[in-house]
Amino acid sequence: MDSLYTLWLSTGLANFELGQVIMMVVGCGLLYLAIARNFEPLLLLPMGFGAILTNIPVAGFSEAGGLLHYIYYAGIDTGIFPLIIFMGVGAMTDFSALIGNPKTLLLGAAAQFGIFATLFGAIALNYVPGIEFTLKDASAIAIIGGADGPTAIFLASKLAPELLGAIAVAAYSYMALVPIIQPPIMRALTTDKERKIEMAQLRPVTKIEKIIFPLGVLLMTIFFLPSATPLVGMFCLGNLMRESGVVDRLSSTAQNELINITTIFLGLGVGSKLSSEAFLNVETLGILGLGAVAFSIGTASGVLMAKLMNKFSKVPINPLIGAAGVSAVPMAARVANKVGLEANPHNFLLMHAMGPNVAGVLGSAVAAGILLALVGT
Amino acid sequence: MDSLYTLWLSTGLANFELGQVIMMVVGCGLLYLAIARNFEPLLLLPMGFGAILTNIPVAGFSEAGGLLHYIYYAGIDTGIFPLIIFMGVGAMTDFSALIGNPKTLLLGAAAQFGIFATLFGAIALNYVPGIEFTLKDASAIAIIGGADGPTAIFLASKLAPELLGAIAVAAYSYMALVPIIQPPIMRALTTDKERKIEMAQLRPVTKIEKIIFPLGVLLMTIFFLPSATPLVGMFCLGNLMRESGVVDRLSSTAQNELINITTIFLGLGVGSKLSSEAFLNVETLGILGLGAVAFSIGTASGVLMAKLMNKFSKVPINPLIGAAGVSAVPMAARVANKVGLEANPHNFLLMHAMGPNVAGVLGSAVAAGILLALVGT
Amino acid sequence: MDSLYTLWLSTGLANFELGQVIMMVVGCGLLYLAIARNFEPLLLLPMGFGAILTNIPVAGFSEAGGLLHYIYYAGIDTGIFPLIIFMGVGAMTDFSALIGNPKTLLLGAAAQFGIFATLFGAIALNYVPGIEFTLKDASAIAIIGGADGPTAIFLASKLAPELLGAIAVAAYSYMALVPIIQPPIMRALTTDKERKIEMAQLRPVTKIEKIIFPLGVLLMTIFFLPSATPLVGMFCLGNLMRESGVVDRLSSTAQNELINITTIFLGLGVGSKLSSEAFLNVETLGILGLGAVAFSIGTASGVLMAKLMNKFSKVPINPLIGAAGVSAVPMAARVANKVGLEANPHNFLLMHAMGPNVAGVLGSAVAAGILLALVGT
Amino acid sequence: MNNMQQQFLEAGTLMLAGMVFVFVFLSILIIFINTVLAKLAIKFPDPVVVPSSRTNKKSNSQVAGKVSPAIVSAISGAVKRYRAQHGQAK
Amino acid sequence: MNNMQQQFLEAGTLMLAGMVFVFVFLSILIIFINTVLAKLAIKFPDPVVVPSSRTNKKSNSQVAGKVSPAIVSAISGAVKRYRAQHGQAK
Amino acid sequence: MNNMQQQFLEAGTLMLAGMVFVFVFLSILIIFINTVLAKLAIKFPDPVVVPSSRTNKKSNSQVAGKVSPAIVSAISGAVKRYRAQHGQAK
Ligand code: NA
Ligand code: NA
Ligand code: NA
Repeated sequence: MDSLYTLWLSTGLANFELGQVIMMVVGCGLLYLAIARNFEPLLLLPMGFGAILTNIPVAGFSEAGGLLHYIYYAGIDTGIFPLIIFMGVGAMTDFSALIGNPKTLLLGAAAQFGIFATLFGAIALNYVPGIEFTLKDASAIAIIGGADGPTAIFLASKLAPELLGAIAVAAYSYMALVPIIQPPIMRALTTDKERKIEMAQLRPVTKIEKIIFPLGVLLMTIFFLPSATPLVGMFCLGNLMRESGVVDRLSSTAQNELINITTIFLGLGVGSKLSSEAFLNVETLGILGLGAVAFSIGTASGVLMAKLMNKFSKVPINPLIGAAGVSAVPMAARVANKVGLEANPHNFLLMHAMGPNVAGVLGSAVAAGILLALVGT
Repeated sequence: MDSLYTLWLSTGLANFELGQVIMMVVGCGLLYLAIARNFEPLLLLPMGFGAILTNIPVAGFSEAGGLLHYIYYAGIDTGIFPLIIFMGVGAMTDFSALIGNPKTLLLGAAAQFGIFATLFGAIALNYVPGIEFTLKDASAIAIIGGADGPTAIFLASKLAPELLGAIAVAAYSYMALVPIIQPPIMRALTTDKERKIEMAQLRPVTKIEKIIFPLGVLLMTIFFLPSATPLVGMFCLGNLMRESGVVDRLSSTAQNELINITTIFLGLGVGSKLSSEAFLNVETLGILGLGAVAFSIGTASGVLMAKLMNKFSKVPINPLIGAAGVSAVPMAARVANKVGLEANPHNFLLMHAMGPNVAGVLGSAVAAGILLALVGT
Repeated sequence: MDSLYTLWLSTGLANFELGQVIMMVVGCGLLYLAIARNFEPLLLLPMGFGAILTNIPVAGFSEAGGLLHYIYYAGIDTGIFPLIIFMGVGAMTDFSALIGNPKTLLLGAAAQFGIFATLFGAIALNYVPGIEFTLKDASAIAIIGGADGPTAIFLASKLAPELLGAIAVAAYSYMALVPIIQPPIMRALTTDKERKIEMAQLRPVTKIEKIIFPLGVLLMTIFFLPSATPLVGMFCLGNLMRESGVVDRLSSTAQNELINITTIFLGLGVGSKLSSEAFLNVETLGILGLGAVAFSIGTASGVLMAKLMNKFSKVPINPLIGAAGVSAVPMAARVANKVGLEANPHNFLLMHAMGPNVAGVLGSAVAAGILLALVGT
Repeated sequence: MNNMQQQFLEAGTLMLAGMVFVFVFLSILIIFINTVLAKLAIKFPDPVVVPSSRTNKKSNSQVAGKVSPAIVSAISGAVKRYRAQHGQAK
Repeated sequence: MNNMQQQFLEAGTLMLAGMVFVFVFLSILIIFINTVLAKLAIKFPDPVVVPSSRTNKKSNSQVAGKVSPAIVSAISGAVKRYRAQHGQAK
Repeated sequence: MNNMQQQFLEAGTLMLAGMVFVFVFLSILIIFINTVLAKLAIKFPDPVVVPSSRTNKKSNSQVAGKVSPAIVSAISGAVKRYRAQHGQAK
């Protein structure tokens, strides 16, 4: 009998708190988005699962000695996991479209306005009773506007670890929603004639350019923004492994097994921050709300920048590719292509949109570095 | 001369102790079983090698700063390696046969009697002078009856780390011996007519069932047995990655590179516990003896349960598949198939035996959770 | 304005020191050697990149909390990374040529004279003002003569961590230069007639020999030189996984994904030791100078040993294969083959040179063990 | 009551509690499968894939006669990977 | 000046400094591409690969008719790896 | 005896001890190969594989004419893996 009573005391049923139940439902919601709706499943599936595990009473997954505790402190608190992911993403990225049409970097720059506008918005949310974001918190939230998962996780783990869960959920959810959020904004800000603009074929890019490019980016980051070098450096390492052509086995491992292993644990670790104390509050609602705004502003900024450039440039730019500047590689580029095809069935913008798309990744990493340098101390 | 003397003092020959020599022979024995007899080579080869390395005098593999010391404390003491293996096994497991014929879960339940009978036996061994098993020790030993390597290593690392080496050796050796231990018991407990029973074809299982199943198992474990959630949770995560179909690259990595890397280090780390102090004593003999009994009882329980179910069920069950309830996936299912074919050359039981076989994995994990909950505090 | 000033203070430009700039140029030089000249790119590319990252001002890659700091202390200071690499190299190594012609072990032994002569040379460098090598330093430097990267990194991390960067740079650079350093020495020490010697076909080697060989090597190392067992042990584990044929999936992972992942981080970690304080001094020049001498002496010793053996052996040995005794697998064997073909276009020495080549790996590991045993305490 | 007796009592209680728990747990799982999963299976059946004999034939003939571009690219990918894996690594 | 006002001021400064910096940074990158990389591209053009129609044809016929040894070995490698990956692992 | 002299003495001893040890060690290994391994090779020869020209021919014709199911599955596996590897990952 004693034994049965001990067993009962050790059951989940006897120990559940309401917050834990709600957070498990949230975790199941993330699994649903990942599996049924195909929302960024590579991260949301392990993240949703981690959210369930971390909220199991008695089991202690995120307490000292628990699996998620080890994962979080070894891989996320140190920043190692997002950096490894970034190296893998670098090894997957082809900068040809960007080097072939460097002006698209300006589109990637403009789209970062989504980040800084969100920062403003986060501070404004302090008017709401119960929300009290410091400048660090606001900066970590703002990076959602960068539409880049690893960058958001890296910055949040440095500036506002207690908001990491909500920020990661918002970042990945809105990245998955890009095909829904962007098109209306793109259509609203462009005329049918603009959307029909056909772009000149990209010039061919030589091997030497692709090898020197990541080194040049790294060098500039070292000169002007050392605080961004962890992100940019690992990204450039991955890209250099890819383009150098002499370490194909390392490049392949970085793009496949290493990034896969890290993604599983990154997802679980981020999920472990989805505890009820950290997530079930009005601040999370604020973050989720700001995320939608951030993406919209970033999209609009990119499109408007492209329209502005068209006033000065001899070579016409289809303003739709400006929307790809928010990063969210390669989804945003595909969206630009799709909206372009609606207007002009012979107009394939995909390759042209890849330029601002990868420029957006660099732009977000630079923005993250600025925030780290200015508010991270 | 001085230098030569220093060199001599640093040789193994000048520092060997008898126990170390014997343990190296044990390590070589494990290598022999792995290589020449194909006994669970994936674990026994690195484990045997680890046993040799840990017993090298002077080298200090398992002392602070030594390679095996790092491996053991980072991966096994924390429980991380067995959990990663369990995730990979989950990603390899197809529950179709179980979902298609859920009654076979009862066979997997019955076979766990091997565990609890062994627990009783381990306590009884305290009558032997020189053996003094606590209830924790006995529980860790009993899990051998679960015929599941990672579960045994996980539980032993929590309840009785000093017995880990002997328990792992026993568990994997007997798992490899399943084709020798089981058939006589299966034949003794069944009539020729029973062995000839043909089973109805399994109903087709839909994708949604296979996706919801691991979540349902996890949910039940959370409700009733949170202490089993590390094992069951990682297993279900692997299975969900497999069945969801949206993260194939993660599932593939979990089933291949990640489980391979972890297996190498798990084997080495477990081998590092095969020191003479921990292994060369009468307790080890007791553990090895109990292991054989545990497997036999588990096998018998499964077969008898199937016979009992036949008395009540309209759809006939071939009692041979009850033996597969001990887990030891997929060996035990193959044994059931083979013994079945001897009696009836047209009777292919393999798919039917996979049901109790994977049920046995769940059953052992549940049993491990119960032991952790009741004696692990 | 305040904000802009903070931003300026955080730039690299405002914080650069001359030493850092020079070390970044050194890092770029390593990248150039790796990418443009194909000098051991698998290690020199990440190493050069690591050298750049570690010298970025403000970023703190190698300070507590920095990425390279974690990598170095987790993987190199502990010795884990070189040992994993050595396991992978073992899984890639085929000892057939050595077992088929065991006399070639003497060539691998002779070539280790390069190590011990360098040790003498390193002590002699103490006459140079500003250089003060202890016996530990000298031993760590000497191992460059072994022409084996992981062995050099392992020994340097134990005996002289502050010299690790320079030693690794020297070791890998000269290994890449083997096709340039060796041929003149080989030609100078042999007559045209000697270079034309054709060697008898190797006897076939059975599977059992290849399985027992690594175990025999390990056993001898245990008996006579336990301090070498980390290196030799992991090498033999890899080789046993390869030859046993029962754990192909582990062997494949050790040869591919695991060694690739480790190589990336090993390179970065070694590169992190290329700080200006540790590298920009006269000692580094001494190390680089000694490295060239070490390789030359090792090459000459191997060739001369082969000539000596020819005086006593009935079966003729082409002295060119003696040069392959320095290890640098498989480059040195290819060089022997190439120089041999120049003298006799029908003389394919590649397989024969693989014997001393892999013997050189064992010889260097043994020499490393001796140095550890005698000066490592 | 001496020590051994008490240990046996504890072991016996564990055995009883454990076996009951295992059976109850897995029995609930049976119910779960028979109710929840069965209903889900009916509600969300797998999409029926018509095994068009046409495409089957085509894919057979592809293999027998000429090879489709996808397979060619897979083969060339395999060749590439093979080479990458067998490059030098030390 | 109250606290909120100061926070807005800080956020505004951050926005201004940040956007200026991002634009300046990426603009310098444009200049870098248009000068350094463009020059490099001219100085070190990619080696021109003559797409010999002969070898192309050959490789086509290889696939269609008989398969080259490299492809055979790649296939057998794939088979091997496939088996290795599907062996038992627990 | 001054310090440098002593260091040279130590280095010389190390050189001597080291080279002797390396030679002794690898010489014992030669003996090991010539005795233990040689005996093992005689006692446990590799199983002789009869290179049946029949199966060889068959496998050749398989590749040239039609492809065996194993190869088809390997190819389809390669295609699958190829796709999996090139899916989105960020
Ligand atoms: Na972005
Ligand atoms: Na079991
Ligand atoms: Na060597």
